[in-house]
Amino acid sequence: MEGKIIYFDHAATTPLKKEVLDEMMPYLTEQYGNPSTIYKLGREAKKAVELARERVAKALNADIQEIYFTSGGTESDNWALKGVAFANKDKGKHIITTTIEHHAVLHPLKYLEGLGFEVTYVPVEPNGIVDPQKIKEAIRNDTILISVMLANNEIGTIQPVKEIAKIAKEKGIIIHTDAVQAVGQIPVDVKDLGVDLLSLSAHKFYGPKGVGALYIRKGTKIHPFSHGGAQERNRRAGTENVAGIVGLGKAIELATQNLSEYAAKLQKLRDKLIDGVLSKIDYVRLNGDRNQRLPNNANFSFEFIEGESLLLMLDMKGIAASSGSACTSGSLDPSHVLLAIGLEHEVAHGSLRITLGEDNTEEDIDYLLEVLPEIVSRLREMSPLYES
Amino acid sequence: MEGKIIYFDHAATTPLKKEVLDEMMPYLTEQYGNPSTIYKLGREAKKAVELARERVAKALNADIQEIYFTSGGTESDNWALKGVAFANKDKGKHIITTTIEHHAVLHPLKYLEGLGFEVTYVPVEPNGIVDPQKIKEAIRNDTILISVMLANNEIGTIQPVKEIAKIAKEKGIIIHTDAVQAVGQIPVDVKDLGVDLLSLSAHKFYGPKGVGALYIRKGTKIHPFSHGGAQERNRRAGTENVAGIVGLGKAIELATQNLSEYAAKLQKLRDKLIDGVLSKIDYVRLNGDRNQRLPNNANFSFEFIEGESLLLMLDMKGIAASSGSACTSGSLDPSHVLLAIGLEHEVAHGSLRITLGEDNTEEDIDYLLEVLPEIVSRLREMSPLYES
Amino acid sequence: MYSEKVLDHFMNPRNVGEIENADGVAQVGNPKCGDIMKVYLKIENGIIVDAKFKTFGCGAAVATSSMATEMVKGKTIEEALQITNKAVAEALDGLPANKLHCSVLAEEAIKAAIEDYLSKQKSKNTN
Amino acid sequence: MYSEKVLDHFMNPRNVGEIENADGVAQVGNPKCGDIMKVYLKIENGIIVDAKFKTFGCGAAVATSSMATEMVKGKTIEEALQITNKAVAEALDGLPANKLHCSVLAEEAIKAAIEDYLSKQKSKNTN
Ligand SMILES: Cc1ncc(COP(=O)(O)O)c(C=O)c1O
Ligand SMILES: Cc1ncc(COP(=O)(O)O)c(C=O)c1O
Ligand code: FES
Ligand code: FES
Repeated sequence: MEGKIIYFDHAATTPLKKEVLDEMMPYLTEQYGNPSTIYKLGREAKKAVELARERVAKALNADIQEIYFTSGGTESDNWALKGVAFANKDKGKHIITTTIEHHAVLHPLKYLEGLGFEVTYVPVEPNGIVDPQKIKEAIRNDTILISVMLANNEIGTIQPVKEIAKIAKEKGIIIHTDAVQAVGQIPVDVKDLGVDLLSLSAHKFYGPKGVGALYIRKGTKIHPFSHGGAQERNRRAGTENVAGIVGLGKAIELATQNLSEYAAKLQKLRDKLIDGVLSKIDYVRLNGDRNQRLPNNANFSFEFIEGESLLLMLDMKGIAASSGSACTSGSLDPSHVLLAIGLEHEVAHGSLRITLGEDNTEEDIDYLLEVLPEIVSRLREMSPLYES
Repeated sequence: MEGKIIYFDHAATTPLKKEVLDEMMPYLTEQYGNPSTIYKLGREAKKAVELARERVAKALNADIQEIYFTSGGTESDNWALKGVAFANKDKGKHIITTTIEHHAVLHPLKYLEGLGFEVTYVPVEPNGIVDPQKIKEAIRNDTILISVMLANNEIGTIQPVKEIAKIAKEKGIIIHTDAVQAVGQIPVDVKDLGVDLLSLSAHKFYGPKGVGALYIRKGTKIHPFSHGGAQERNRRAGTENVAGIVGLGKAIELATQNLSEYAAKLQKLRDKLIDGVLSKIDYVRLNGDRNQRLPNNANFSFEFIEGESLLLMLDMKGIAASSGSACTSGSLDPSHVLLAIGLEHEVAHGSLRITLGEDNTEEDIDYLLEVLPEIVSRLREMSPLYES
Repeated sequence: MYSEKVLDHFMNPRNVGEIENADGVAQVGNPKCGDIMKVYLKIENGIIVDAKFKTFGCGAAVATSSMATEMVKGKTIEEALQITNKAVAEALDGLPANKLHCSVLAEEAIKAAIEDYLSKQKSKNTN
Repeated sequence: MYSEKVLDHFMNPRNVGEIENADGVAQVGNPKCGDIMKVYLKIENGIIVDAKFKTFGCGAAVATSSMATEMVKGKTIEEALQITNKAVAEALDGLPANKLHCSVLAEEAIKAAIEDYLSKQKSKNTN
């Protein structure tokens, strides 16, 4: 296994697919036109952007005019939340979300709280899934927005967004979902879900980093987030990241074409992994619902040990994995998601997230199942919390 | 000249340099790690981002910790303006700018006006340069921010930002400059300029589209624009566009290394072009100061004709140029910059912007000087405004 | 963004010029948008036998001027008045959404030139 | 982010374990941060003759525990009390900025274990 890396962190980011890069290359070389210009070079760039928009619309079952390109999932979330809050502040100042959202949702909401908005954070059940009834109970007369993620980035649980959207619609409340982890893993159909806004990010489904999209249902009241030039029909200014957008378009096309096959393959590997870990290691728990979770996600807590040490030891063995969310590692607080499903601080610190991708094989799982028990017991022997 | 394109629109965007793409390629292929992760693949990505930050800091004479990566010039401008306005609203609500700023500055300011801020738009002189004295006169007790671009994107005039920054500092007012058009064309030194905030965008100096940076002087009071993960030291959330950032870093290094040579070459071509056009065509004016302008910019107004027609005819001859700002073509209003320097509506509509780049040659200028007079007279013959 | 046909009529516009002693002349336009269209008609026995134009405006403005003058030639006044901007745009294989108003301008210019002719006729008759 | 030396002390930590009947023992830690360090000292004639640790924490916590226990061995109590977290971090060729607190923990653990020894001595003497 010398030199080879087994990459088990596909929820953090994915490698760019060769076919995706191939489609991007012309726009990184001779097709360098600015899509806002009217000569041929510019028109070609514009065409490429519009083809990508078509592909995203098709993948999500949306209309072409409902797709707006952004710089990633974070911008999409910020735009959705701040844009709706500011545009509807005369109607009310209350927003509902859950305790397990990504920081790209929670932190904009904290910021809005500082500006006078009020936010209810609905807790989730111990299996990491929110009860729609509890969302319903949180609704007030001045609720203007509900934001619930489609799939959680740490524990992979799939949220009942369709039911929540129905409740929102009955009350005339705008509903946003962060589908950054869902797209490319499970079917995502904006009409079926019934959401008004949906965020996605290309690098989570084998597309490039730094480009994403926001679906905005026609008629949704929302302010622009970045103001400036007339790009994106005056709703998202800035010279388009043409190569990135082309990559996003191709990546989402590929991801949705082979979705069921891909998901079935990963689910099989995931189940082998979960069964293996639970049977080979003691004092371990699986975080998040056993079934209603992404096909590529497994998240464990190993008692008495700390996550970063675990990751470093895995890294030495050529295994790339994550503890808590990739976007918050480097932070020293335990994952807010694991605390939200009821874990003690110490246990939350000992978590391991394995997220599979199309490059993973049975052998990779075997290798992990071989080295993980050793590493866990080594760390436990070092731990003052563990009495062997 | 069949098939060959002569690209004269470098202010709209520039081709990606081969050396820049070469540095980006690893991050579009095997080095796909998320910089927030702690295993080797992630650490390599992080290192690449930090090297780019070092290069940007060096190019601007800034400290490394003062450079923040964004999705482009528009985001940098939005962040600077909205971030400072919100963070300092207790101190005052008044902002000063000029009438010739890019839409990426004017439109965020319009938005802030809607939220209760007050903006003074200081007019420029007929040569397209603002008088610092007029900025000074616009200052009120509650002025919190002055934003003046370093170089104009349409007429290329270079603004006296250093003098204005001195005035701002005397009054304790935060000063931002949009240097999107200046970086890579003229020396840009944040310490010498004395600004607190400075925006730039990679695709204007042979880097990739969809990535930029904001310089924030240490101690400047500003809110984040995108909230979420802990990237960019908690000030700009979102998974980093690693390849784009690497490209930005390499591009700014190259652009500043050869700056004086590059500028001298372009200035010579530009002067040949200006002299040629003014001597060969009548009813024409050069917009913007003859000397205090970017080395690569020429902007003309041809009376009695309309810009889009002119561009289309040039396009048919294989020449890519622009009329007004690239970011507003597709819009039907005449350029606000040309109106601001006193042009009549009809004359403003007949403008042509030629912006040169390192790929242009003397022969390109000769060719333009050969076809342009024909095209202008053809369009004039078609025009009801022209009496031959 | 422009169709082949628009580009053809832009690069090789038909009927550019003026008609001396035209029977109907009109200039329409929108100074803010930067487009002005002037149409000249020669009318004999209620039939438009010649049409010319001069246009200051974008590619679409030139192309619709060219197409509209082509379309009215040989038509009766009544037929010419039926020509809508949509018909002109369709004859050009369509126009971009933000350029439809240019074809409206062409329709207006034709109508205004016919009205000019009719009002001149009327004043002739009443004199 | 971690130096070679940190990684070495993390992968091959020195002095892991417990000392039975240790002369000084202390556990310090910050449950919110998820790090706990327990240090055992064997002290003879005012000299630290052995030191062991158990640590629940990040890579830096393990490495600083390892380095700190190495550094105190053979030192007098007075000398050991002089060892700062900075010295431990420097001996490891530095730590990332957000990991400096882990070395503080190591300093605290050593000091607390020595204090435990001293207070035990005192109660022995007063008995
Ligand atoms: C659920 C979720 N939302 C939002 C984001 C932010 O996306 P990005 O990092 O592309 O801005 C992420 C990824 O980190 C995520 O997992
Ligand atoms: C002066 C100026 N500011 C801001 C921008 C916006 O930059 P970007 O399009 O990269 O967002 C541009 C370019 O269009 C510009 O010329
Ligand atoms: S004539 Fe104004 S845009 Fe066509
Ligand atoms: S032990 Fe808490 S981060 Fe090092």
